[in-house]
Amino acid sequence: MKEEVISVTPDTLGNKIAEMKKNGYRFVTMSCVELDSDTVDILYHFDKNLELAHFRLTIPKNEAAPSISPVYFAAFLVENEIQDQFGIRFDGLAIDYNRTLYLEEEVQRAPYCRITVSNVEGSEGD
Amino acid sequence: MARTIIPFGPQHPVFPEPLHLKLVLEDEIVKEAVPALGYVHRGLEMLADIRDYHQMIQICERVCGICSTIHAQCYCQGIEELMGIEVPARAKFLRVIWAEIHRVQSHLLWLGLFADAFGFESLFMQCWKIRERVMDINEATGGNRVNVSVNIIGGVKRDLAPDMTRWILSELDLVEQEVKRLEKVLLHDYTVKKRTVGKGVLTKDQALELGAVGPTLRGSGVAQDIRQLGYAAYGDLSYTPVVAKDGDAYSRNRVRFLETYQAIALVREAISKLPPGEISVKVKGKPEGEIVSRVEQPRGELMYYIKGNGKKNLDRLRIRTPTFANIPPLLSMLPGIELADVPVIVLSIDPCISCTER
Amino acid sequence: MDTIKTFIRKSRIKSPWLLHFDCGSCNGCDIEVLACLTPVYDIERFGIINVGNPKHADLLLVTGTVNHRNKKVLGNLAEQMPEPKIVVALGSCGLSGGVFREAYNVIGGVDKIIPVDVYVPGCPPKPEAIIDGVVTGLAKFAQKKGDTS
Amino acid sequence: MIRGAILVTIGVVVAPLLGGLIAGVDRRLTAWFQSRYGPPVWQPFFDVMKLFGKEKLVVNGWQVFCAYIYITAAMLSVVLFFLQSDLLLILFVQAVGAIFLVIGAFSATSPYSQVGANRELIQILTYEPLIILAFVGIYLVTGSFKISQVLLQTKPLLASLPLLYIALCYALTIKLRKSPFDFSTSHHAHQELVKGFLTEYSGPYLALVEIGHWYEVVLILGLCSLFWATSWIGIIVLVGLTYLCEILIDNTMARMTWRWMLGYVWTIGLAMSFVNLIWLHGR
Amino acid sequence: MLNTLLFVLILGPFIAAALCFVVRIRHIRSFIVLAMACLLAAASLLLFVKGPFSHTPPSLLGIPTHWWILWGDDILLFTMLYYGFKHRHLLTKILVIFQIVCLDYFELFMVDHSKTFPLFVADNLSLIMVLIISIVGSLICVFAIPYMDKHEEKEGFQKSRQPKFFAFLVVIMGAMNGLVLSNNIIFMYMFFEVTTLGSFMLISYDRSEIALRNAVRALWMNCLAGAAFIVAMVCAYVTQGTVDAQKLIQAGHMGGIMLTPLALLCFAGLAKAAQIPFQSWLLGAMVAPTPTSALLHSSTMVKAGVYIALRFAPGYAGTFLSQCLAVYGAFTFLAASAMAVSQSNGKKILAYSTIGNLGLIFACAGINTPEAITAGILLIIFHAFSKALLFLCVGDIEQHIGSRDIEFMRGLYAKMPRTAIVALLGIITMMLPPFGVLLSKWMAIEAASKHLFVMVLLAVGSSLMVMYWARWAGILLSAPYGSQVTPERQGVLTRLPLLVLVGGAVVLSLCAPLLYSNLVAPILSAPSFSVRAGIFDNPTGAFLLYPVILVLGLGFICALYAARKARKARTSGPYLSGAQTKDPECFEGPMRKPVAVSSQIYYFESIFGEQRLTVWFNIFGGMFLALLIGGAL
Amino acid sequence: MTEGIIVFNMTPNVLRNFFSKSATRLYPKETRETFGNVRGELYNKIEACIFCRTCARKCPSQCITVDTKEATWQCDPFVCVYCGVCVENCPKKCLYQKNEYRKPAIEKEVIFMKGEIKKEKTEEDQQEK
Ligand code: SF4
Ligand code: SF4
Ligand code: SF4
Ligand code: SF4
Ligand code: SF4
Ligand code: SF4
Ligand code: SF4
Ligand code: SF4
Repeated sequence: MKEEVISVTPDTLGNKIAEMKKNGYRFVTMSCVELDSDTVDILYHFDKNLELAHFRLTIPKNEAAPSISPVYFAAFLVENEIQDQFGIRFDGLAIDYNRTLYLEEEVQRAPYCRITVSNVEGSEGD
Repeated sequence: MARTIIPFGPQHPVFPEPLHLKLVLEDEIVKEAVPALGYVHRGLEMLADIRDYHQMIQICERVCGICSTIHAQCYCQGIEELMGIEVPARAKFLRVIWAEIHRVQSHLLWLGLFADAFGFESLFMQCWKIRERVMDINEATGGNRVNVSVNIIGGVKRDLAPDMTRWILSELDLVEQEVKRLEKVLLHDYTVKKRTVGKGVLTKDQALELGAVGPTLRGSGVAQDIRQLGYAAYGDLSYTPVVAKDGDAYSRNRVRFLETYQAIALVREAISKLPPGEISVKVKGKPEGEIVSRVEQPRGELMYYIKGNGKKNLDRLRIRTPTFANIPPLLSMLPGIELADVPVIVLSIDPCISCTER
Repeated sequence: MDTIKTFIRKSRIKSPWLLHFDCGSCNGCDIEVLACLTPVYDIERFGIINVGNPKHADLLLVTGTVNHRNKKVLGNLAEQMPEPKIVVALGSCGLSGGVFREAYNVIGGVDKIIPVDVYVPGCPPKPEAIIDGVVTGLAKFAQKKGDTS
Repeated sequence: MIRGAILVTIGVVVAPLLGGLIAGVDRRLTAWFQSRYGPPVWQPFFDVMKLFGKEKLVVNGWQVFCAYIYITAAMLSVVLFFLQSDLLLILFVQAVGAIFLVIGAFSATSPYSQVGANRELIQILTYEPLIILAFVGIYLVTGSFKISQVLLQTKPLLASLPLLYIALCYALTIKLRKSPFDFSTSHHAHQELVKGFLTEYSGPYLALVEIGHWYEVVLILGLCSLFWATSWIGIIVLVGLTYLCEILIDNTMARMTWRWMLGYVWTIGLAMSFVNLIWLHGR
Repeated sequence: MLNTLLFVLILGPFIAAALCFVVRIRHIRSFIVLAMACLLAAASLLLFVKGPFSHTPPSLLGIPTHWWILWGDDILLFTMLYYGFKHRHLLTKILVIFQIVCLDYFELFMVDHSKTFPLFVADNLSLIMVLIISIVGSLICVFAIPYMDKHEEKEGFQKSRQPKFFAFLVVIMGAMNGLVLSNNIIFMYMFFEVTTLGSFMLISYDRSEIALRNAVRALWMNCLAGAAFIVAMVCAYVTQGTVDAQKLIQAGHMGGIMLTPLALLCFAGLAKAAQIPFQSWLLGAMVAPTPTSALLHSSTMVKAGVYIALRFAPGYAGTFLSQCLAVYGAFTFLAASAMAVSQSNGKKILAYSTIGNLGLIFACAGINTPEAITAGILLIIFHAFSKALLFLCVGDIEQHIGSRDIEFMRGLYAKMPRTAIVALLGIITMMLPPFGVLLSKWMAIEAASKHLFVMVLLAVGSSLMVMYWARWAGILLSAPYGSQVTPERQGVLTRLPLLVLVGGAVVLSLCAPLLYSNLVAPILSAPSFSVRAGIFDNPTGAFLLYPVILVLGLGFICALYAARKARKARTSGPYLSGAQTKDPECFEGPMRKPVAVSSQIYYFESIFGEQRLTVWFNIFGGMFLALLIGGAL
Repeated sequence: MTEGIIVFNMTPNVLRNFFSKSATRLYPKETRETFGNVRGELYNKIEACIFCRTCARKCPSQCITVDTKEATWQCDPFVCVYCGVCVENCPKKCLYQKNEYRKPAIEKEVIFMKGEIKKEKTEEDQQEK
């Protein structure tokens, strides 16, 4: 990536995001990438006057990530999408579709987790 | 008190696309609007697993049938950047030409649908009649009206001969003439203004906070456009974003309408500066690393996140389309408006569900 | 009585009202369907009106791939159309799922859910091809028996 | 007696044919205004015949009932018109049909149909006073509400009722379901309410409604023709021009909302009617 | 014979009331009410057959009648005063005391009781009124028998208050009969006051706080009417030296001298008929059990108001007062119709509709041409039947579904098909041709066509009226998709009044030409229409009643037949954009949750909001009233 | 903004439409010649095909089946998206696209072609190996 990617942890994420908002950054989107059987990367992309900024949060699949939708409401859609596709849960979602944003019952597993299937059942949540 | 609860879509005559809203109304005033998505979700990002990174061009092009070529362009630019490929100058200009022709087509399409949303049938017909000339340009240059399929990694695969560019210019002159005749209607007509001015207001702050992009953002007074970055050949062309400040449906309409002129002007300029030379370079190797590639679609900023790992299949392809970004702003506009204005306001962000859900 | 029946038959192919359902298309096919309504192609010449309501429609034009969510909608719409009716599937997606048919949320073509009378290939099919498809469908339509009482 | 029978026949048989033809010509002209080729002028007849041949599909029996009452009332109002009966009576009989159509729409649970029905009521609310006032104008000129008296006039009514005629044209636009007033249902249903209050009518019952609509169109154009009833040429010119204007307006205006309509038509329309009436009164 | 009939019609109810009050056994009370209902109906018919008369009955128990009246009045007024004190309502106290003083002085020191003139005079108008009061009123009383049992059961009263309730219910009928038959305006006044007290007692029946408050409001407003009545009497006696209504009417306005009493009488009528700005008492009366509302609205009480206006109409023909009354009535018609549009409470809609229709009758009285008077009288008849029917229907529906809100009547057809149809017919007879109410409205509009302002008000008002009726009618028919229609069970005492009333509403409309030529035409100064083959015809216009009935009737039969046949057709749920679930009235919403569709009718709170409009309309109404009285002074 | 509020602004446009010929192409009565390089129906000049499977591999839609042993070339025209990738990559240039679009069909169909095995191998095929 051309721009620097700043690593964050679930604990520091909240502060960082709030700071971005204070500095007038526009939320672009988040990208989720499966790293291995247990962990995923969540990238947060921001933009200010066409300059991009990225954060990287690496977390285990079966751990809920903190939602940033209370700060950036616009994030609710992509967080729900990640819930659908990766089976990851977000805590404190502004509108929680509970893994029904795109998917019907027929699609049982989290489709974007190709490396393991085993963890999926557990991470599917309630 | 009892309220009216209406399913707005998935199949609904004012939206060709399966957009679904649950609307709760009181005396036709929207009290609550909750979207349901997933009617077009295909999961095409995952196709990167079974298609190689060249084949993905065709898939990306079919994320959307309205701005197909710009998707392919964004994807190709991303891969090129990852692999360090320098695209020939002529190809860059050709990409701009096709992209801007697409923008004209897309804006005309939208102007028509917007007119239809407020029941101005003849205006809808007129816009689409004009648009057919642009579709002809697509078909004549790319071989298909919709998926022109010109972008490949390393350049473009079709060239424009001089007599073709001359013909394009003459056709665009006609288009511009006809569009000019609609200016009085779309920007000044009493009934049009009555239906659009002050509807679905999104202030500058809201627009930024909710992450609006494209004409939705520029209609709220923010002069931001990815083309300002000067990707492809935009750096060599004179370009300043079109902005309107009121943030209502009318402003967004105004931005798109004026952008139509601008796009035509950009095509003219690009054709006049079109450099000679190759149109593509040969590609060697496989993409590795991660990249964010952005271009400006007719609907706004399009973003591809691409991660390669040196194999012919990409590790991750993620597409963030403009409508995806414009849905939260849309949700903030809906409560408090009249039912009759729902189509107008929904269309004012130029929604494309197919790319939102992919 | 017979003349009336013949007239009804004749009217049937002269006035097919259209319902268009975007079943997860990329918009390419959709927009081409819409283009058919507009001046350059003007399918109202054939008496076709885009009614947008299954209860009034004779002709169901489906574009796009069927997925798990919209298959129910597709079935519902077909069910709410009064007989006789014809179903025309448009574009590679509508015929088979096209480029997307291996995506995880794609079931395939329209005929996986409802019987299809005419297949119009293309990605997207040109408006001319859509008109051809409709005309082919109408020939079939005239044969269908319906309530002619 | 024989004359009466002929008039009744014209009312019952010729009116819908005329109405259908008008609808066909309307669609053709509209197409021309939009640079399209357009359907054949016989298209409405094909449409209706096709609908008669469709499967019967109902949401509930009351809609069927209402469709029949609608067409009966529409037919009766046209017959009364041809019998040169009382204008107010014609309006009221016509209202029976309009109201039953709304009742039918209300009887289905479809929200589109319900919202359409509410809007249709607002439309009725908007145009009824205008029509009544136009009739009062006619009364003030002729001294009677009977059409037979209108036909005895030697001067076209238009000369004394110009503003009322314009107000009546508002009502005409609403009744013809044309832009800017096509929000309770429109001919092609490209609107937020699908087909508005006709959403749940289908097949043969929709055909009945369509024929009923033809009757109504003939009736309301007939009412327009009264304003120049002194000569056939006058009638044809007036009605033809009026209808052409309607199509033009349809094609040059966006669909407005009912809130706008209620405010606009009631203020402008009622004001014009009132001015015209006061002027007549003062004469 | 005449004496007996008068006795039965006027005093019969009082006796029945006394019995009801004394005999506290349910079955006997029911029997008394039933018997009285039959007796009243029979007597009214007999009286009707006898035709118009002037008559002075012998005095009761040898005591001169005017003493009875004086005592009666005093008892009445002192009872009111008692309630005025009990509820600590100053205005009531002042008004009652004013009336006591005026009345006693007037009767004891002014009126020369030796002058003789017929005490009871009946022309066709009175006879029609008697018929309506006795038949419609009696049906309501019959309906009340099972209704009140259920009502008290539901409210859970410790002690039944039915004796008092029925007592006043029947008393009002007697009083009304007395009012319409009296020729002595002092009699009229007394009966007028009886209805005031009776309505007060009925409204306060539930004894809830709101019931008491509304009852007191009804009391003072009607006392105001009574006070106006007394002043009118005094004035009239001062100028004319008589209390003979006939004489007063014949005297006319006498160049304005008599206009003041006439205006005051109209004022009394307007207040009694709850015209704006007095509408609040009638709306408040809604808290009482439905039979009360039905009785007050359809055949008694408010009809006393319009009766007075119509009765004295010849007296003020051609005056400013008349003009004013016409505009005022039309204004009320419009205002009430507009306010009804914002209502979802079924009874309130009915109340506003009553106020509106009475306004129309006042407008007719004000227009004061034979056509207008015809319209007014016919409207009284048709309105009484349809309105009583609708109230009873709402009452019955409320007891079944637990709400009188029309939103909750959605799907009624599935639950109570019979009542739904009956109510639907009631609504249709209120608004559509070929039924009587519309026929009268047609006459009224044609009669009003020279009064521009009145005309505009009527035109707009009648469209508003169509609006609130039509949607209610539609809702009654709506049934959930594919629901099983199970006819409801009704007791005979509930069903009978409904059937008779709906039959009356329909059949009387068919008999409108007969009613007109036999009843109305004779009392007009000049016949307003020529009636031939069911066609009302005059130079202004023609109403082809029978032809219209014939064609619409045929259409109705075809429609029924077709609807029956359509039962065999395939059914399909409503169109829900293709998103319907297994339950065809739910669609799959966000988060895959089924969402039941629902619909609401439009109340236009922002345009026709009751509270906003009430303020403005009251101001306008008050201004009109001031103009009406002021102009006459 | 200086624009005034005017009604009926559409009038000149619709009147122009009214008085000029309609824009409608009367397809299918009148057909227009298609543009030169339109990507229409896909066919194989089977005589020239060497069954190298390049087309099958490159096709983004995976709708071509080539059987090297039986010498058959098969394409599902209902899956094909007419992108032209196969045409561009065919070493023998035996694939071509007509300018016309494929006609609608009532039944599902596949294009099945049988040729003969030729001995020579292409460069590209070897490269892939
Ligand atoms: S807004 Fe979306 S659904 Fe509507 S026409 Fe455009 S692409 Fe199609
Ligand atoms: S926004 Fe997306 S779906 Fe819409 S036209 Fe653009 S790419 Fe296509
Ligand atoms: S911006 Fe939209 S219309 Fe333009 S090329 Fe891209 S996708 Fe197509
Ligand atoms: S067939 Fe092609 S154009 Fe049509 S929906 Fe599918 S991908 Fe889009
Ligand atoms: S004619 Fe107009 S209203 Fe009718 S379907 Fe077409 S665009 Fe919609
Ligand atoms: S929404 Fe749910 S609970 Fe309600 S009726 Fe439908 S299925 Fe039953
Ligand atoms: S690429 Fe060409 S030569 Fe090779 S199999 Fe395909 S068609 Fe035959
Ligand atoms: S045209 Fe494209 S989709 Fe069709 S066979 Fe060739 S490569 Fe495959």
